[in-house]
Amino acid sequence: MEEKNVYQPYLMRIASIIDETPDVKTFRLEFINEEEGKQFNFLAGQFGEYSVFGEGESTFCIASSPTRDGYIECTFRKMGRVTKALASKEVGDTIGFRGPYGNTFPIDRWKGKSLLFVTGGIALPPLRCVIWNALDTRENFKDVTVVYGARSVQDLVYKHELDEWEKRSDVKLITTVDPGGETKEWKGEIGFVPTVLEKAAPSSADTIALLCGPPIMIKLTMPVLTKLGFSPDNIFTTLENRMKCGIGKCGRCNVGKYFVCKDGPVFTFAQVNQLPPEY
Amino acid sequence: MAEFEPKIIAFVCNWCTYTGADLTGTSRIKHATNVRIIRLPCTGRIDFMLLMKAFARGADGVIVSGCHPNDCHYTSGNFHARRRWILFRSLLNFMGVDARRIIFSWVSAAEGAKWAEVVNTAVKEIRALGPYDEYKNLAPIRASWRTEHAG
Amino acid sequence: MQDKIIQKAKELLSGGAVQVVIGYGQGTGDRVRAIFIQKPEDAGRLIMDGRCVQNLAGYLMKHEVRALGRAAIVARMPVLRSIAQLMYEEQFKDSDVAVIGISDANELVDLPDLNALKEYVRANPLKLTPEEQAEVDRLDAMTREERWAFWMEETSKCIKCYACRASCPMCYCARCTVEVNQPQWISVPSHDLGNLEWHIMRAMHLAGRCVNCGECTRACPVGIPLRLLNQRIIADIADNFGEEEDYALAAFKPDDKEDFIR
Amino acid sequence: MSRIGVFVCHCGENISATVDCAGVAEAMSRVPGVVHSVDYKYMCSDPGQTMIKDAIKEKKLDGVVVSACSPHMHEPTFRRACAEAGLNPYLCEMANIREHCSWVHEKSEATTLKAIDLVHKMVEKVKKNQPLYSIKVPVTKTALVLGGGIAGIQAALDIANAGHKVVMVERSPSIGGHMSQLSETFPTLDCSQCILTPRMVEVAQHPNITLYTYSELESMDGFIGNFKVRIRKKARCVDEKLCTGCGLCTTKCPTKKIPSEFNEGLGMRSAIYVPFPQAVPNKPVIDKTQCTFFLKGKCKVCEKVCPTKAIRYDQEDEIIEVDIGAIVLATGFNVLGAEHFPEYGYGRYRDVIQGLQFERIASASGPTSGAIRRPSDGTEPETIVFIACAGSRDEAKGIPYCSKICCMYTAKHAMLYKHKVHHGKAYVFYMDIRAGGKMYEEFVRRAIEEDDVKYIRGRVSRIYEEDGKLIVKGADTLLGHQAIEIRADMVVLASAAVANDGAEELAQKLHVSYDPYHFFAEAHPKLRPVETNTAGIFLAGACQAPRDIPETVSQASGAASKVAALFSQSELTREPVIAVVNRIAPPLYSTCTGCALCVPACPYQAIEMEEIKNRDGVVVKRAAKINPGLCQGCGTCVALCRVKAIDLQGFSNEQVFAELMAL
Amino acid sequence: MTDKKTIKKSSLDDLFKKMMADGKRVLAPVRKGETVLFQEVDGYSAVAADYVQTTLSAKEALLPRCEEMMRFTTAQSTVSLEEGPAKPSPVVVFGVRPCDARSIAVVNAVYLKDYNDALYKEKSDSTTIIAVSCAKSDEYCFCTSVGGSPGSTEGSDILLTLIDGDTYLAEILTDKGKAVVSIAPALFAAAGSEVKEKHLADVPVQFDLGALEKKLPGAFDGAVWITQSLRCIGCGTCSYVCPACTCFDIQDETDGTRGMRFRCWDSCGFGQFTLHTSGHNPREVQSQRWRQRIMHKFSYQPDQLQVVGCVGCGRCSRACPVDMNILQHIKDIVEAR
Repeated sequence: MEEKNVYQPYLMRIASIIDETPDVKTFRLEFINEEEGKQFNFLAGQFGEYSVFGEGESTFCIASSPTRDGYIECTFRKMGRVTKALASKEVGDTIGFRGPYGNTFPIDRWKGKSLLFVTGGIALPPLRCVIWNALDTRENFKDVTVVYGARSVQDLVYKHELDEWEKRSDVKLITTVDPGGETKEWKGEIGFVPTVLEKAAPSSADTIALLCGPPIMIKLTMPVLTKLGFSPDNIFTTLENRMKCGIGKCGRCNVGKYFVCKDGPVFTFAQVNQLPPEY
Repeated sequence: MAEFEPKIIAFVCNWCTYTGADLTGTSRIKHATNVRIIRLPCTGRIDFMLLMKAFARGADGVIVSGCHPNDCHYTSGNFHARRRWILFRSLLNFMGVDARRIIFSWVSAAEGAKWAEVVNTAVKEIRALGPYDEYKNLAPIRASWRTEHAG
Repeated sequence: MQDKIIQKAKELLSGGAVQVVIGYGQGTGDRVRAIFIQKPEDAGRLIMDGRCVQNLAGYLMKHEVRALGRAAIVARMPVLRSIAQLMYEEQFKDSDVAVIGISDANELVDLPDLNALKEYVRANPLKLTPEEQAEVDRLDAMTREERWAFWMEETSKCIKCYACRASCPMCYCARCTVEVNQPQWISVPSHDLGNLEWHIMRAMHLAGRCVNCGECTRACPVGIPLRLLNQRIIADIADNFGEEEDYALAAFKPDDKEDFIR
Repeated sequence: MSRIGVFVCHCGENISATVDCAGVAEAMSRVPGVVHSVDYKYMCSDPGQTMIKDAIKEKKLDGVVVSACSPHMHEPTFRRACAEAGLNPYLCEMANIREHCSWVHEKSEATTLKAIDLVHKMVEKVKKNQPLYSIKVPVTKTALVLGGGIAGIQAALDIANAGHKVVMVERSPSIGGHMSQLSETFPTLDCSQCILTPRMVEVAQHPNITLYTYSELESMDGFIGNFKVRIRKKARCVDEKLCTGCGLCTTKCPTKKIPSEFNEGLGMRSAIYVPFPQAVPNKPVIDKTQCTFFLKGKCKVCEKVCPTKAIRYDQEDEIIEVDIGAIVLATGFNVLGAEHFPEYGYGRYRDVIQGLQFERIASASGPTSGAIRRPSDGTEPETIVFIACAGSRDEAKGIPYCSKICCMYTAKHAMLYKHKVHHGKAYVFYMDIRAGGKMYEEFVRRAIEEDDVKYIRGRVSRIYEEDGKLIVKGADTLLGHQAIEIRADMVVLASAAVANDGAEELAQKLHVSYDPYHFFAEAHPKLRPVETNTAGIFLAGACQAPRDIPETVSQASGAASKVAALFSQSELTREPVIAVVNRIAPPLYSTCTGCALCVPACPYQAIEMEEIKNRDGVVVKRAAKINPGLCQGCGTCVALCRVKAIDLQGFSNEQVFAELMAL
Repeated sequence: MTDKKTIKKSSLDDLFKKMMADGKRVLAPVRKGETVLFQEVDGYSAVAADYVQTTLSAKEALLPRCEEMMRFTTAQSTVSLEEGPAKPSPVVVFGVRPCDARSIAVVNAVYLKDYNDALYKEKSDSTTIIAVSCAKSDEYCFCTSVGGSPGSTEGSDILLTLIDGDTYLAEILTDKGKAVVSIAPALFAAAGSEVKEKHLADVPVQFDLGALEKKLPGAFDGAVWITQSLRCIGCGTCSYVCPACTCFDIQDETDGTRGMRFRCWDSCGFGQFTLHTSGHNPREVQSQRWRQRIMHKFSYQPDQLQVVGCVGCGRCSRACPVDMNILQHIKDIVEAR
């Protein structure tokens, strides 16, 4: 019996494309080989390597929830060679996917707790996976609160889903844009995420916080969360580093002795605080 | 056996040689079909790496052509290009790359007939040199695929 | 000679003119290596002898070295040339660097500032030695096929460790062409094409800039005689364009040779 | 870019006769990213363009490749069509399968395969195209007219009358050009100076025209709407402000035996001279090569006699810098010199002259006051032989083209002669009579029929002198090459019109192209006859090709209207094909490494180094920056940039690379 | 129990020929100018003599500098993945030093843990290592300081030790080793009571590995990294010559519709190694990269994979263009207070 080449991706068909912002897209991907699709499983927080054949691979999280069968979704910004090539793909085109890789958010351990999601800009996708996972198994959790900010209204991703969450009574959504980024129609908050979070002052009692965003946002939000009573081991985040293999072999994504790809990407801030600043 | 049809890629400037080649067309001067023209604004724009890449891409020959000295639409692009070629040609030759496969010429917008002649001569010369497999096969993608298909 | 350098380094450091002196010191076994003297009392560790050939100019561009403050550098002719070229390329200002210059005749050269250095370099134009020219000629005398075989054999050893690039003071680009991937100009993998493209590209990018210090050849772990390529170009520039320009490829003469152009 | 539409044009049968257009379209439909691929008979026609527009809308195309003729032909057409359909025009590219394929190859599989390659490479290129936006640049509403002949005069007056400033530069001391030398003009035989002089005066007096005579273009920089020209005003050695044009200096000048240029050497002038009495400006100039003072250091007669003390021996050439928005080239032509006609004895026999000399002889203002006289002995010639095509249409003389004006002026000359010397005999040796033009054919017929000019179809093989007569030997090809020998008193050569001296050098200064005979090249022989390939530089008159006066005047007005149209806007939109140095997010800010080696390589001095500051205002690096107003888009810097930080919009590295990789 | 035999030096050529006849490619150290490189040979006569260490290690037999991972063909909207590279033919690498042989354990730990790297595994399974003990060493060698020795058998299939001018003691260590013997049993003789130890080079222990491993986790923020690496120029030589360095890059190349994906050596010494697309670089300067190299080998790998990422072959120090001497630097770290 021949061993499968771990670097050989699944072939995926692009089932749909959503233009989130001028340079952010969401792809829904379906397995071309249905057998592979049936056997495929993943958990919230995991990521994969997406291939454009001839251009290379790029790493991003699986943005859809493991509770949704039959497809995975990814959201990416046009940045480098591969993401630009990905962005030029159309519905029906074939790309490659390797994964799922990495650890997961320990959702099972959070049964009966409240969840607070704090995120900004293009960092929503990894949490969107958890949010839908929680909403699809809503009975397992108490309050679900989402604080999401972006530089401007145009930069908000998953706008249609934000609308949906807005309407739901079982999720509290607070959206905000940086001052100057609002439009006339904007009904959400205006201000930076830490400020908005502080104002909303969600309870930390029996609550898990999930914090993902640009470094500056994290830096300014952590003190707020601490003030609200969250302990570092109850705050989860995901780290990103440059990766090639995704499976702990190519050697570049380590933060100290941990590989983000194998030992991460999900860390608690209790862990992050112990790590050298290599991310 | 069919005659070897070399693949020749031409990098030409927009103002002189491209227009000259247009004149070849308007004058209906028939010539060999082997050359594919890539239009650039000026010979000064022609990066030596494009020439290298043409061979890697499977070209058997390359033509580089632009305005005659002093005629450059941009005053001096062709002078800069000429210096670059002097060194590049010499370097390639020094490394054993077959510099005969790069044909440099000046063809003005009025020299439709000369362009046809440059093309025909290039095709004849490159045909005589044969396919440039030595270079093409440096890339594993060509070498191994080719041999497997041949086998 | 060595004493004079030590003396000069001491002066520069104790007077506060510079914060670091880049020179040569004892290395492993009988090797010498670059050392960075920051205190006058350490200046005695400086060495100057026939082993001190590494081109130290590249260190002037290194972030962590620059962070030490104004530097003085022990500079033989190739280093002086590198500094002159780097200045022409606006990589540092006069005030950034002091030089402890050493002539080809092994004399301390008084170069109070970098303008003096430029003049000195201009007065001593770059030429291949007869031995170097002979080696270039030896390859030229081969048939094209022989040269191809020679270079294929040599470049087949290349592992793309980029020691040639890292050791070269002129290879300071923020992002090397080989790392530019839109489009991917140079084939990255270390196969025959990738290796050949890399070395052609590097030689061309050094055309008119290389100072013939030989660092690439010395640095190469697998012994590829890379400097031959640069020497061929140096000779070509001298033969075809003369020596007056700072950068031959940004200049031209209306009557440059064109016997190869139809 | 991934929703590409491909439109393959048959160009009637121009393409489809040798290329399988449907096959090309079919092949393209299989290329990844192509969502629409069709062929059609005339893509540039209205229905053709509508097909493109409809497809852009219906298929949401984000790139278009029109596979048809040369982009030099129809790129603007199709880009406009795309823009009208809401697609950025720079997302449209043309594949040239006509000039570069169907017209130069026979019908064959190879031809179609080539066409497929040519289209495919443009498809790959267009995938990498970026929307571009044309650049606005201000327009300096001053025109430079180079040359003060009838072409320049007409253009200058038209532009000036449209309300724009004109700077006219004339190389010789007076404007007027060749037309001022002519006696009468065909086909109406009105006096040349009579119709020209008023216009010359108008130029001199027009408030919108600044005239620099005895001046030449020194250099030109810049680009359409924004040229900077330097004019060398040669030292006249006369203060033009003080000089009243009284002419005392010219009459008193002791050096008088200098062949007059205006009279084509048939008359004499002094060392300080006005070329001809009606000269504009009517101010003398000292010929330093002949003036005794300049040659021997003493004389100064003119200074002594000048009533207004206007002589300035120490005057130096002056360089005048002017900002110019458009340039009209009207530098005219010259006639083939004596050295080209040894077989006719021109230069050896004084009575063998060329056409312009005959004009001077026939002119009332000429050396003989209009009487037809032999230069050698001043006698009235009984027999004159006119030789047409002297040099023209003669491959051996390197002039395969027709000089166009000779047939007509030769008929005129013969006619003028016959009108003045009624008993004289006029013979014309000709190859063909080309009299296309209003009243032209009638004019020639009149010479033959009414004035009894003998037309002999044939070439003159030899001319020699014998007993004071010129023996003209030739053959009449209409009479079976019968040998003909004519004993003539005078021979007039209709010598070929050639490009003016220094035309090549001037073209190089102006970056305009020229043909193998150094006539300036028009942008398109049919559709853009008064434009050059350099935007903002236009052509008028015989500097482009031999022309007669009516043609010259109409072309000059055409050029003037182009200038006026250009000046009707205060801003000009320029093609955004320019180089750009990238700027990216911190901490890199730009991949430019700041080596500054591109700076000296730029032919337009468009690159400078810019200090890049971080948020705190600290200079973090220096990077090249390109002035979009100065950059002309040659791309020399792009090829030189090692880190590929500079790219050329429209011909970017990615675009060119993609093209190459498609082959 | 290790099977001990002897083989005459003069029989090695025969052995080579027999192995080749058996369908194996034989790689051995060959002298090229001033370098000694592993290359395919057609007989023992080509093998270099008298060198302390090869310039490049033998890892390329298992981990080529540029290795095809897969190939693909793209069409308008479909992709087909094709059979990867052909199965590697059996290889015998002769003349590997014991330190290099030990490095295979490091590579195994990286490539076969968690995700089994089939590309590597196939090559590893089809490769037989015939190591030769070190009779000589130089000032760069420190195998004994990292748990090895000039006669270590770890990782080898057969270890040869020259016990007199003409005779090798052959320790047959694995089944692959036995298979080699079985190809040419006649060339091997039963070994006597010879012990190899007295024929080995003397490589003194230079530092206390345990102390180093203990010290490093707390040394992350030390100034030592900057002082040591000031002269480091950031090339990849150390990683590329290192037998235990395994980091790689992945590169695609296409020829229009056909493409290949390659695994290429990469080095933590390069600034680009960790550079994010955004321009952010977690290891921005050379001192951080130098620290990564030492930490990875002497702290992270022992901690995570229970294997020291350095076998003390000294190649990196020999090859370094600027004389970064790893042994000296490690000693300095251990000895620093």
